[in-house]
Amino acid sequence: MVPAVRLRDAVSLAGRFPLLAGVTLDVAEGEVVHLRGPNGAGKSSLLRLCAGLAAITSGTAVVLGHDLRADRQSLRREVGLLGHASFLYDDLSVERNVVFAVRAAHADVAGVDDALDRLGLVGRLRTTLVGSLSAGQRRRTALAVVVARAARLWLLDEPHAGLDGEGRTLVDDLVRDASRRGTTVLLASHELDRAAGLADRTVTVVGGRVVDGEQPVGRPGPGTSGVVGARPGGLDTADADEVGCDVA
Amino acid sequence: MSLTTTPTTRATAAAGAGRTGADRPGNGAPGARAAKVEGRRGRRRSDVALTAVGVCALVGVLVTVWLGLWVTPPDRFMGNLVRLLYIHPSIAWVMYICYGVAFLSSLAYLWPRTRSLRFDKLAGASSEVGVVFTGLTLVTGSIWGRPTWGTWWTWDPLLTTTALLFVLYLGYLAVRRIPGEPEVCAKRSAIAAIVAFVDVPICYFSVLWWKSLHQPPSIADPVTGKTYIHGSMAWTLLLSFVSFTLVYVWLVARRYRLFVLAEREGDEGLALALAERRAESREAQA
Amino acid sequence: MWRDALLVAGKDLRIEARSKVALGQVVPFALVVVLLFGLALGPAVGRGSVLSQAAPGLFWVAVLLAAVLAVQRSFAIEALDGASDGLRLSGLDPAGIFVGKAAAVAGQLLALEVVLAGAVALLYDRHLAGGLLLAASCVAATAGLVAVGTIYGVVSSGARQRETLLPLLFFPMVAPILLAATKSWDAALAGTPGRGIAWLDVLAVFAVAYLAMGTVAFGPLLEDA
Amino acid sequence: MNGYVEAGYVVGLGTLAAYAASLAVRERAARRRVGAGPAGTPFVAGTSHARVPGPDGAAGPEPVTGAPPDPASGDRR
Repeated sequence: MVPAVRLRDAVSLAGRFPLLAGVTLDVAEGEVVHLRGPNGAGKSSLLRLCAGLAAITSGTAVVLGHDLRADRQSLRREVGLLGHASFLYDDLSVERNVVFAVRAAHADVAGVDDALDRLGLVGRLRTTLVGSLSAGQRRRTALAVVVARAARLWLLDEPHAGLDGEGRTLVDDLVRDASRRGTTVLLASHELDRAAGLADRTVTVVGGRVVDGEQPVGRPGPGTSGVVGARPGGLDTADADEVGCDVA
Repeated sequence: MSLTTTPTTRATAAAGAGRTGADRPGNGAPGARAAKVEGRRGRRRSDVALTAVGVCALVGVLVTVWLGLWVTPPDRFMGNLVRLLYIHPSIAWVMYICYGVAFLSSLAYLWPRTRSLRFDKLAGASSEVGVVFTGLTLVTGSIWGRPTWGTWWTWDPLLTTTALLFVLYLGYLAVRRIPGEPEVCAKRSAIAAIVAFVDVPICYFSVLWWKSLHQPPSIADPVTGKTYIHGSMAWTLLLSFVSFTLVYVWLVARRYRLFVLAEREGDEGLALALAERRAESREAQA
Repeated sequence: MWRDALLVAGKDLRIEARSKVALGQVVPFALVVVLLFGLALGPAVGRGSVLSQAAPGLFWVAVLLAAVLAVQRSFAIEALDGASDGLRLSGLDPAGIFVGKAAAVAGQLLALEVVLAGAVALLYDRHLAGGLLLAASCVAATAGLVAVGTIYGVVSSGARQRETLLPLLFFPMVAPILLAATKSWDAALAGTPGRGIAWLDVLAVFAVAYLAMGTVAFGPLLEDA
Repeated sequence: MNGYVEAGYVVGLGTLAAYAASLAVRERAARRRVGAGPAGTPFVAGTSHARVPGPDGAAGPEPVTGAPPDPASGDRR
């Protein structure tokens, strides 16, 4: 079995600054991993690396079977990244934004409606320009994109930030649902309790490296192949692959 | 369709990026010291060679000036003005070498098998020197044109294209200064160099037609002066070509070394930053 | 690639339809330029006046100036709210993005050229003869302009000083277009379209060369931005 | 002669000399900056590419799926 994410001593630079200073991390398929660490530790960069946005300078990185040293492009359709920026066009309506992102990923547009409903973007909100949305609504739209793209790997950077109580619960539900369908989730968050409750495992990132929790739960050491970490209600990966591309 | 989508290209590109570090002495962990010593000796040898080229260039240019200003006779038609033709054509010639080298090394950088930051540095050095020589070509040509044609400037195809070359490559140098990681900048600049280079012939032929469709060329090409040259004049011209080419080699080598130093500085900064970051994480682990 | 191109072009044009930047700012800007030329070279109008004689050249200079703005706008859209990452994250084929963005800008520029041609005919008092050649050179020149513009748009989008870098890169590159398009219009307006055909060829060669180059080079350039 | 010739020579050669001098100055400044860094830092950790040393100066990257380019075989071009 190929793990969803497999990093070995991955270094990623921004100009001459090492964002990641040698990350080693394994994430099994279908696992929910919580990334914690101080500001500037490299959590966001780690997510960007896994999304195929940041280039890897040394070490190896294989995400969803794509070797990032060789090809970062074909990976991108299969991941959903919720970053600090929302990747939305201000002058397009909520619905248009989501439809564009879904079409671009060659995913099924049929899922857009459900995703928008799920995130409470209903009625007039759908035809509202993203530029005139509140920060929270914008965040929800960005989440709708991630959901509607039916990605195999979710990379969520502070998903709870800027959301109201209901929205936060919604994020939790979305993550649980996704994980039930076999989606792998990497979640960077400062809300330790909330995120830990969601995650199968917590990984600590400091100084551009993973200092704690490199391996999935129940796996002895690096390089050993094993089964998905024990997790209540975890699906078999074979199943996950089949279901993984549909959105409730 | 694009370079990026072909996995093989990208794979080799990655492998290429993996070896770009190898052109610096002392790269690689084991035996770094030995490599460094060897590198130092190599540098000393190249220093000597560079100094030799510099001395030759200087002597060549001085002799050219001496021959050109004092020894050779004035031309039958152009009088003393012919003396400008001992430097102007050779400067223009060097300009073409500059852009030719910049273009070829940009191609070499983009070609996955020969990808190496050396070619990027060479392209950068050569084009910067090229811009200097283009400026000089324009200025010396203009100074020659004023008494000969009675005007500082004429919309001659060669002149117009040269002026466009000047601004095109100023733009290219600006692209080179966009910050980023070395490989990223190198690829971007290499593409920009090729995009700019392709424009040059199109420019030249457009301007040629532009002129020919409107008025017959009333002014002789500056190079036609060569037809009347013999004896000491020919030798002076030849010497001028050789010595300005040496000047080019020397300048490019010096500029190249500057790039190497800048790169080394960046590497040292990176090594420090990397060490600091790792210390941070080690502290957290402990 | 064509599917992605259509998607991107549709998105860009929809954004333009909403925000009306080209309509509300770029077109008025081009008209201002035409007026300024009138002030600089006027006030005489009519056959034989400087303005009337120079009309084709002035028209194309105005188009060039507007083209830079249009290209800048096209990439400003992508830079909003981190969306430049979004374009890469979208998983779209880079060649498709290139063609799509170029097509969207081309559409806007062609519309602008129609308006501007009317303004030039009116203000500089020049009868627009040889419509077919005029239109053909507009299409070919615009294709070349947007190809170069989109290549350099993505190159300069990586730079912090992109507003000043793009014109420096763009204008020298499109000098042949200015020359050929002006001559072609000259020939058409003078009633000798035969002389314009050669210039049309230049425009076509330029457009084909840079469209091809952009399709290949856009991917690597986008990755690096 | 006639002024133009002298002007041409002075401008041409003067510019080249000035450019060469500027290169020399920049090179000296750059050398000083590089020298000021940690004495003779070899570029081991250098940009990376080939081999960034592991946390404790040990083992480089361990091969995962698809062998990574072997730094040792990297030709010294």
